[in-house]
Amino acid sequence: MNAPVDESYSQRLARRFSRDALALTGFWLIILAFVLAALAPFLANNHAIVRVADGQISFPVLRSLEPIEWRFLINVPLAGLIYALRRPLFRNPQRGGLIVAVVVIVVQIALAFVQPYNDVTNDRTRPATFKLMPLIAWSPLESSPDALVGPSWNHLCGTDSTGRDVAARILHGARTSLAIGFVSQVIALGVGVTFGALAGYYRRWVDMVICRFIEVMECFPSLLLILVIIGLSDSQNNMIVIMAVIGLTGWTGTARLVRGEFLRLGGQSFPQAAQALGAGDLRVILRHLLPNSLGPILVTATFGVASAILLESSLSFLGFGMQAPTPSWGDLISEGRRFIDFAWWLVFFPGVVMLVTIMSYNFVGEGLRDAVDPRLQVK
Amino acid sequence: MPASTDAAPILEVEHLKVYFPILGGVFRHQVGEVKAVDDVSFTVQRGETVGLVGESGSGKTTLGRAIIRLNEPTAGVIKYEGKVISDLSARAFWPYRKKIQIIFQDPYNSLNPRLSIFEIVGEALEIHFPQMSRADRRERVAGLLKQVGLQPEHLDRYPHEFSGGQRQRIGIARALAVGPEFIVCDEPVSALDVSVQAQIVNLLQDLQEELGLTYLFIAHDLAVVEHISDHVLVMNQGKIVEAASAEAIYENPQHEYTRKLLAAVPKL
Amino acid sequence: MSAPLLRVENLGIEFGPADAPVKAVDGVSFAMAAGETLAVVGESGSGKSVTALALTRLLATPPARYVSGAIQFQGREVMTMPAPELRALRGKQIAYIFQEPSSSLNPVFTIGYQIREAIEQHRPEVRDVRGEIVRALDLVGIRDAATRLGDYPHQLSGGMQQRVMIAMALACQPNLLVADEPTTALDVTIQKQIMDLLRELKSKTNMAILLITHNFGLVSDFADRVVVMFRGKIVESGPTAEVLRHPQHPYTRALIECVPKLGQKQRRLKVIDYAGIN
Amino acid sequence: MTTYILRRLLLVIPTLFGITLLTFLLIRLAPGNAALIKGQTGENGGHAMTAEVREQTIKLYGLDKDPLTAYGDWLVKLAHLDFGQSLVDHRPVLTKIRERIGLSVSLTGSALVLSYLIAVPVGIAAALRRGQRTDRMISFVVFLLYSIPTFVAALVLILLVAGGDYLNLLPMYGANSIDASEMSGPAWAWDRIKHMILPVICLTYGSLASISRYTRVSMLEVLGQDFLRTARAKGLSERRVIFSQALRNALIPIVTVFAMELPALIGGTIIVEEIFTLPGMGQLVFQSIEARDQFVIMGVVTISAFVTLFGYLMADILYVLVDPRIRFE
Repeated sequence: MNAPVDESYSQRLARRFSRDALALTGFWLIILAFVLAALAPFLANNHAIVRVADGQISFPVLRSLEPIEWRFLINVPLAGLIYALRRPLFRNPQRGGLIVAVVVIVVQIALAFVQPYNDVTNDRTRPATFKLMPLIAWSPLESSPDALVGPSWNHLCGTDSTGRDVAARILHGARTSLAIGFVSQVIALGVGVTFGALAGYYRRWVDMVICRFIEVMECFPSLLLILVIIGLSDSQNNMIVIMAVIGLTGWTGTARLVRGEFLRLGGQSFPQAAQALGAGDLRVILRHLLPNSLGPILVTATFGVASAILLESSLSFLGFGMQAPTPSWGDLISEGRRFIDFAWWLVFFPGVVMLVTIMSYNFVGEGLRDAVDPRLQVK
Repeated sequence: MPASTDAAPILEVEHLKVYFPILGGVFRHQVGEVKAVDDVSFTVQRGETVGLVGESGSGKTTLGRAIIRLNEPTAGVIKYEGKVISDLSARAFWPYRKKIQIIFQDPYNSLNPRLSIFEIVGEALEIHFPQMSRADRRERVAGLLKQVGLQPEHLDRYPHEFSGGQRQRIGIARALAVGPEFIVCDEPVSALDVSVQAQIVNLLQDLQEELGLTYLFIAHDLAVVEHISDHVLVMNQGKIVEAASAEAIYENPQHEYTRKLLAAVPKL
Repeated sequence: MSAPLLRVENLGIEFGPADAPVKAVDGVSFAMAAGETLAVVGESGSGKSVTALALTRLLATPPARYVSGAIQFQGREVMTMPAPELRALRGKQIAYIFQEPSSSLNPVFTIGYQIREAIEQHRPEVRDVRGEIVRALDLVGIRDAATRLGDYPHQLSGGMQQRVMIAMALACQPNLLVADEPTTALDVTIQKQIMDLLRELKSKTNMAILLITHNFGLVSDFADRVVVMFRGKIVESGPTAEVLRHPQHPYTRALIECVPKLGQKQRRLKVIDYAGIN
Repeated sequence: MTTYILRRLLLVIPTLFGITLLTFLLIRLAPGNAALIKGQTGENGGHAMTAEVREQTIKLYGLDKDPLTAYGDWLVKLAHLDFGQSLVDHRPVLTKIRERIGLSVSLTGSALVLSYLIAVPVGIAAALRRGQRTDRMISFVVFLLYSIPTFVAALVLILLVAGGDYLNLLPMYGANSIDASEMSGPAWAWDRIKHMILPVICLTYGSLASISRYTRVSMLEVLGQDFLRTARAKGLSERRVIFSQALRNALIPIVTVFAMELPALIGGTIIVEEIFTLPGMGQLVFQSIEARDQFVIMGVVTISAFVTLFGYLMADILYVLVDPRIRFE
């Protein structure tokens, strides 16, 4: 009623969302977490960012990067730049997305020929005329002689039982934890949206079959199912497996929701108008029904990310976590619990970081829910 | 019946039935059926308006939707320009979607809130004239908007920026986009204020004159139907209880239900 | 004539942000005598329903804001009335029926219980509450009232639900019945039944009725006086026959003319020329 | 209503089949067994498989038969609740489950009741003060609790109040004290309760968020309904409007969401029973997964799924019973 008339749906969402201080804080904290995780090699590394020695300037940190990090660091800013300049650059800005994709793929192929350095030098101890070390001058896998020491200027969050810097491990572990939350939800969304859309659009027996399938999946406690699948499989528990298993057991909520939205929207006349014009099923689903269900889908996905991160930590605790090069926050916490009596920092710091991240996702989800649910609007 | 019946009718409906199953019992088997449209026959001449009036649940909307195949007929025949269209497959019916169009009742949920007016009206062109360039489409949509009394500047706005009457105009533009001959108007003015209702009714009449359109005009308001129609069909419980010219319905109602309906209309 | 039953003076109600308010009701004044039937006619957004709800301060604040005005019912000021007194007024003195009977009745209580609530709230002296409920249902023409008491709202048709609403409103013999578009959601034949019922009840009791409607047709043989609202303001008021036959204000005239009338076929409908209205 | 309930009961059949099919596939497709089907001998996840184990595996799951016959046989065995014998101690799986299910049920049951008792009033309070400080505080606290992993909460609680360096109020682990067998009835019960307090807290706090938020949304939805205006217009007090008219409507969906909490609670027992060394189903299944005792695993998985399905069934029937709109159809 008091809304400005000339705002689009997404602007209206943004306005309602940004009224919620907790949600807004959560949103920025998540963005911050992703930025920190992306920049982890520049923030926690035993390679210097800039090093001047023997009259030569070098950037050792760049040599420590993995190929995948190179790709990321080049592609993301590049894509952003192209997208930002799409109006002056291209005659048809609508095609901007396509051009971004082409450029990114070309860069990917080019980078495939770049050989990674296998650089194990440690700039922290190497002499130099000038060197700028990262904020945390430790690599996540590197052991210092001081095991189990508390927080100090040298080790901001203390060290673990083998002398590894906890702060560096938290920072690098962010990538694993954030990726698990994100990717597993993308998988869950894909499966859930597909099944939900089919059930809600075609109804009748399709709906009947899919609803039974959803019910079957919901009868299995997901933690139990995941444990069994991982426990009975012989494969190494790599990150992909964990993500896939969390995603493939966690799609039922989304499916129910999308089904409900499709049933509701199907009763309105705009999809029927499209059908009367001769639009095919795919067009009605993708252009009319799905975009109008996006809000609630986004809400469940956001909550889903939070619960996936929690779920992964439970798996780590039970000893069925992944064997990733960098540990997840869940791994750090469960490693640290054996020393909880005297080395509180081992659980406290990763615990707080994980807590804040999960809460941020939940507040964003809650804020989105209040913003998208028309039934909750104050009359 | 009309005096000049020498021309072939554009639409013939013969013994049309649309039944919906009532599922019940433990096994959700069919325990009965709703006879939404029950053995209905009528014809529509090119260029005229046939009004279809009835109370809620009379089956008038189902009948209108059956003609444009949003509901599947259970039995009976619908002929368009003499050809049977009621038993065509979805693919075979497709060309007829350019000829037969529909305008919906509720101006608030008949437009996709996430699409701009250009996208909503242009979708019809995208579907039926895929070879048309975007620029041509924009030009055509702008022309359609002008035709229904909106500004070409409205092209890139979204439905929620428009009033109920303006939305109904957009719905009319969408139906007109494919260049139809026959339009099912499903209670197009029922949700509108009386002043807006008059504007839309006038617009529909102007368009009919200009484009030679044929209307099946569905409404529950007898006065509006009498005003716009050449012929009126009165529907009750799935059946047409009376069919007559608009004047005759009021002057000389034959069926008891029609009289009851007339008596219920408050007089100014 | 004695003091009026209801007097509304310079009522102003706003919605929306304080810096860019939407004036839903803007300086509305009118009065009603006991037993009188007054109709408020206007299109959607004219402020007629907001005015009706404001009579017992039923509008939620926020979003609504009462910015000006006085409402006197039987000489008592409603705007400053403390909550307990206000509750005694609602239902007992001023009762309401609303547009959508299906959503205005609570789906999880029986209709008997919902009428009982009104009686127990305002007439604690009644011994035979059940008998009173049956009487109320009888009054509005519900047959077998004693057996229908236990029905839930969804078991009744729309017309029947509206009758239940009326029975509930009349159970405490109010002095004023506010009927806010009571037939808009109903078919014309049902509309006629409900309007006939209201007319009959009006002749039986000395209850005043405030009818809110957008339909001039409903007004002509029902209301004693008419108030026409347009964009939050009263543009015209007077005895019904007078206003309908000789509308003074261009908006009233246009509103009457733009409605198609049975048996008076025009080639085109008149359209309201808003530019011509002040 | 009767047909509605009967129909709901009937729908259980395909779901039951789905559950059995999924568990069957889990075993059949498990890499170790997949190897057995192909007739290869070899290792099953590091443990050399003895001939006897191989034979039992092949027999119970019909690995030597074609999948369809094998599934049929598996169903017949299931109907007799024959889950085979544990590979670890050779006792029937059903017996092992029967010994342990009681503890887990009482654990999840108390957690469920407790979370409802706390979360529903909290959710209502949040809805009534929507957007105000109380709402935000409640939202903050329940999500804070939800975001703490169960095992962290358990460790911290143990550290603080059980046997650790700070307070020593409650026992650290076990379902009873060692000398419980010599205790009198009431003393034994009190001992059991003391052992259950921390585990129940750990299971409960996480579900507060979902139930309270659900209550809040349900209540907010009802608060916008027209019939509350009718109730106010009748002159009912605001208290009556909310606690009689609105609450009754809002509670209908809430009383039936308990089934949705069941899977999470059952998952939670795995962690809680492991930490507090409680001899329940969760501990059993965890130990069995570690020992790759697949018959026990499948038994527990199947029974958990059946229990959850029963929960859903109860919830749906309850819904019909409390909502007059369905009851009188």
